[in-house]
Amino acid sequence: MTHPGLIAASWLIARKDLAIEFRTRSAFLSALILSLLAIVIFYFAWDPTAIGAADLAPGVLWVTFTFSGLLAMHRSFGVERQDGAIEALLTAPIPREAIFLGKAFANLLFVLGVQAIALPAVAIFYNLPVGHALAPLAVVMVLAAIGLVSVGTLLGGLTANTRLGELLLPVLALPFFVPVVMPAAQVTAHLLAGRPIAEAFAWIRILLAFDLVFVYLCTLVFPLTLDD
Amino acid sequence: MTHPGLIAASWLIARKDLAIEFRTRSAFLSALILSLLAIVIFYFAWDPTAIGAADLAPGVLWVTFTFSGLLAMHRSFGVERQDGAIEALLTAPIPREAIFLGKAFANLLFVLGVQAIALPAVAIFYNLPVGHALAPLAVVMVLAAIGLVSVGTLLGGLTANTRLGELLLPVLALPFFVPVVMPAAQVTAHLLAGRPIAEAFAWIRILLAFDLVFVYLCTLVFPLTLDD
Amino acid sequence: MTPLLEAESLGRTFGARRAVDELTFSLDPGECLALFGPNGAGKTTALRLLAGLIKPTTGTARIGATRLPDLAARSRVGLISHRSLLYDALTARENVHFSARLHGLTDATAATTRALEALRVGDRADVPVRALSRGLQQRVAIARAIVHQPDVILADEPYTGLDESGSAALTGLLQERRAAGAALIVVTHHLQEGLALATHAAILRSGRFARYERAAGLDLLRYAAEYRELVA
Amino acid sequence: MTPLLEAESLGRTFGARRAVDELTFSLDPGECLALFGPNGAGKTTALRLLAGLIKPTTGTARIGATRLPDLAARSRVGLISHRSLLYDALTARENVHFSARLHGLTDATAATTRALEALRVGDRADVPVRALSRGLQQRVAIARAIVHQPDVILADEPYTGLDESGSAALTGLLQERRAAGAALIVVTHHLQEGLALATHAAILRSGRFARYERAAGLDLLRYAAEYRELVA
Amino acid sequence: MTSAPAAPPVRRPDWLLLAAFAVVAAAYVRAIWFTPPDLLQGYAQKILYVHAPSAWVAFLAFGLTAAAGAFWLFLKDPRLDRFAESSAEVGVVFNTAVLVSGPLWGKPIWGAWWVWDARLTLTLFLWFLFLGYLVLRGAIADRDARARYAAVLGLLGAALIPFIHLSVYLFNTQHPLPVVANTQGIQMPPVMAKTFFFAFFAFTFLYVALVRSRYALATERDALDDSANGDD
Ligand code: HEM
Ligand SMILES: Nc1ncnc2c1ncn2[C@@H]1O[C@H](COP(=O)(O)OP(=O)(O)OP(=O)(O)O)[C@@H](O)[C@H]1O
Ligand SMILES: Nc1ncnc2c1ncn2[C@@H]1O[C@H](COP(=O)(O)OP(=O)(O)OP(=O)(O)O)[C@@H](O)[C@H]1O
Ligand SMILES: [Mg+2]
Ligand SMILES: [Mg+2]
Repeated sequence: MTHPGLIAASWLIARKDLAIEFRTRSAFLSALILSLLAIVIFYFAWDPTAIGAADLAPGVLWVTFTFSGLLAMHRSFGVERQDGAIEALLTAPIPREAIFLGKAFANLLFVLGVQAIALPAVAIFYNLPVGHALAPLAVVMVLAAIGLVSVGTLLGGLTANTRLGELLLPVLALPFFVPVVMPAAQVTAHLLAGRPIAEAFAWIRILLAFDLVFVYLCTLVFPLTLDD
Repeated sequence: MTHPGLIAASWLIARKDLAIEFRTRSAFLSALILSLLAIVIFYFAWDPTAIGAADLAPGVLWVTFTFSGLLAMHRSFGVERQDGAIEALLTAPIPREAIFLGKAFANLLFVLGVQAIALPAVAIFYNLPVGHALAPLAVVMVLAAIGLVSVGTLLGGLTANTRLGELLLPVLALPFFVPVVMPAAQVTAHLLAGRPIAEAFAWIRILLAFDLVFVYLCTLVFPLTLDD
Repeated sequence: MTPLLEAESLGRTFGARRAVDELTFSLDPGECLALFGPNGAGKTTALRLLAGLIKPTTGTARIGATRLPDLAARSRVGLISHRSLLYDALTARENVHFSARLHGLTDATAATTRALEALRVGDRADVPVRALSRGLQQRVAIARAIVHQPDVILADEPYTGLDESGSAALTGLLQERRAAGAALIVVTHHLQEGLALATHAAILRSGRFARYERAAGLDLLRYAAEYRELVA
Repeated sequence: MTPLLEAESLGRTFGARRAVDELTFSLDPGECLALFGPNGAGKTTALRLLAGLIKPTTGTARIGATRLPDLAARSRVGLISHRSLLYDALTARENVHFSARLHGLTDATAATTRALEALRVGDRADVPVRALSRGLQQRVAIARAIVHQPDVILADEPYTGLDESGSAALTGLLQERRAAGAALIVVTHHLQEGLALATHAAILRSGRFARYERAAGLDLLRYAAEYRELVA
Repeated sequence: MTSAPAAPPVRRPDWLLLAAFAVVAAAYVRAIWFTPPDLLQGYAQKILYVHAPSAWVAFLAFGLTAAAGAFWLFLKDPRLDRFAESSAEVGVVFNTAVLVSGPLWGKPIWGAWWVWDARLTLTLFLWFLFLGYLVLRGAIADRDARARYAAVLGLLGAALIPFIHLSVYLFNTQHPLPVVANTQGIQMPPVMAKTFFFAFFAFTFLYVALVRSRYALATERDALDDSANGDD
């Protein structure tokens, strides 16, 4: 009987989370429908004669991702709180970082799944030619998703912790979203506007940097949000 | 000892909900975060040379409200589920409609609260002069909020009892938001463009009709979503 | 005279599982039924049916003349569930007061204080329920359930988590309500605890009464032995 | 020989309230402490401290040589909390199996089945926990807590909601672990229940030990009487 | 207490369904070989004979689903709920057919996959309603609750349709579409018209047949989990 290592434990937790999600397959389906709906509804929030679809798409895309992402993170800790299940994780002989990584990973899959559907949807409904920029877009989305999820999972942990949830911490976490989502939105705008990818490289490099920093930082900070 | 009437009971429940919300600001905070986040994202995804602020702002505003609204509705029944508190309401000698009206009212205040902060935020970010159209804007917002909240609260109750909870709510609710968000956004655009509100009466009529129909309908069917 | 609490072939199935299977019985004012039975026998489900919380699949339940879940019937029932039914962000006082108001008490504040005192949590009444220990929460839960002095009290393992003084307070309170003409059902796994109050005793097994009798003549040890083999 | 479980002036305050006030004691392998005390005395907090769930404000707790909340220490503790610590969307088996895996059991599946059988819920192991009655859930919760055969078992009112057979199963299980050299702490409000297992007995009052002694020589009735006046 | 699951009844070929497919095939043979291609659109226009009838069936299906739900609320007849379920599932298929055939057609004709025309948008949201309806059903275990919630959602959806149509219509009239769409008014030579209506008949027939067989499935499933262990 040896304790599972960081990776093994994280994987266990991720699998458990996904199991709960898919206990009713519809959990993921509804996340997809949700993002589709958001995209469609937003079309009507603007005056199409005044604004070209291509100008809106990036904002719409990223608001949608952020929202469905936050939903996932919120959910992933709601599950733990229910009957104090989180305490079972805390008493288990696993590094607390594993809890973060496990949940972050589950959330990442969730968000990526949503993106995989949302992007084509935007392309069709806002009839945008994304084909030419697909590869760079995909890269940006994955990078941004990683950042979004790492910060969001941390935030989820904060708000799920009743003690901290009542403090202003959630608000304090807001600024950390901006540097993740903002470049993503800008690059997307660049690409959809058909501008050369070269321009975007700078942004992508920034995104990469943010990911590295935030994944590391959040993993580090997360345990602090748990122990009481 | 006489049982409280419909209004009295609704008021009791609304007050209780608000009291809880004030204790644990978590929901209101996350709603604010979301709103600000949406505003920020659109701001950075925005190419000022292509789109005028006055064209972009209304959409941003209403996208924001849609999401923060959803959050409110979800919260409002999450609170009841925690230690089975909803069962206390169900065993109490009050008409079940009161639960709906009470919660809807609390949610209404919640959404209006978010709006009260989001509107100035948008005005500042996109430096728009909203002053001149404040009164009609307020009217539209209240009308729209009523629509969002009535349907949202009902569906919130519905989904709270399902296995999917917060994920399902937006899926069911968003289609119902179309006839609310669209008119609201259009009217807002009118007003921000400084055009006379008279042009937008058709939209306002739709809003009014929606409110009347769905407030009534939802109050009517809500009890069906409770008794097991 | 019509019984205060009446169940007529009351039944509830979950999927294919008959949690409660056509129970028929009635309690007059001042009567107290001690309801025993193994885990999963259907005790909680039975109480939830009688509280009008879930719909029966068969039969009906009545409080006095009115059928559940009618408003008039609900107003006379007090349910002590095994969940606290409290808002843990609110204080004990706020929780109980809210319940009192919902039941239309005119002197809600006084009634609240009285109920909290009766369970000896008056001194902790103004901290969020979340910050209370389990036993203290149970006391608040009980206070919430009986603040409107119900004619029918349905208690699902009400002694859970209570210490000596808490148990004493609860027993006293139940006796008092009984003397005032209320009908009680007390679910518990401790025969002694249950029989102390009871005028009737029943054993539920897979949704049916395996036994139902007056408690008066019962000898605890004999009953315990018989219960054990009945369940085994 | 170093004790298996050791607390050194272990204390925890919530705001101004000293929930646990500088407790110092230790248990050797095969010892079992029955921990009594009124509601709000600090029993649950004490167990949560010993499980490494909350940080002490004073003092330290050790399992064997390693300090809590070190990983090596946590791996040897099993906590039966008064919340189920289960995911109610998952089945009993999935819950226990998950816990087994988290503790790095190589034969997780076998261990899971064994634990569930030991608590006699094998036949209901494959329905979502949500659909189980309270007592059945408690059995699953216990199975989850002991599936990795911990050296230290911290049981917070573990008999809650259990029927005769459930209680018997639990008692048997605890005795077995004790015989295997585990150290136990059992919190309960029923002196008899507690003393049945105990090698030591302690009474906690507002965070401090009011009494702490060997259980061997204790006479139940006398002890009960003294407890009552001690607490009053 | 798990009784043996009922043996699934032996499958007989579903003659009605086969017949329906035959008729649809016939409609197509007629559409492709015996009906002249559209002057402007050429063979692309053949899509019409899937497209429009599917749209009609989709709306029909939703109407009947909502109606069945509404009636269920009063009659509580499980058959109504099963019908609603079947109709919804079949409807979503036809609705999807419209949403696929439409864009396929639109790309060559309009040069765009999608146009925010009132009729299109309405179809799209109808599809969303269908999906939401089915997901909701999938998320509820208890049969009665499932039927009730579904009925409620159906009612609301029915009330929503006109609002969506109205607002989208207004949206478009206020500022003309970026791409010219003309899905208004059907002027076609009588041959085409005959084929067109034959196709309508064929698809409606297919709907009936599909619902019938899906209904049989639902009946079977209910019978199955009546005999199965009904937890969740
Ligand atoms: C309410 C649902 C719908 C109905 C009843 C419907 C019905 C029809 C009818 C009768 C026509 C033939 C009109 C003509 O030939 O002039 C048509 C054409 C067409 N529809 Fe639809 N349709 C519906 C939804 C859709 C959707 C969702 C799309 C998706 C893009 C779509 C795309 C088209 C296209 C591209 C044409 C051929 C272009 C044209 O004739 O203008 N329709 N539809
Ligand atoms: N919501 C539900 N869904 C499915 N089955 C349920 C549900 N609630 C209860 N059951 C089943 O009904 C039976 C009776 O449950 P109930 O809670 O009434 O038992 P109980 O007598 O209260 O047991 P305990 O002594 O453990 O509290 C159990 O087998 C339980 O699994
Ligand atoms: N999270 C918390 N915040 C504030 N106070 C707390 C918290 N948890 C416990 N307390 C307080 O600490 C004291 C001890 O609580 P604890 O739960 O340990 O008591 P206990 O002995 O377990 O009582 P019981 O027998 O009712 O379970 C109580 O007064 C309680 O109100
Ligand atoms: Mg029970
Ligand atoms: Mg305790």
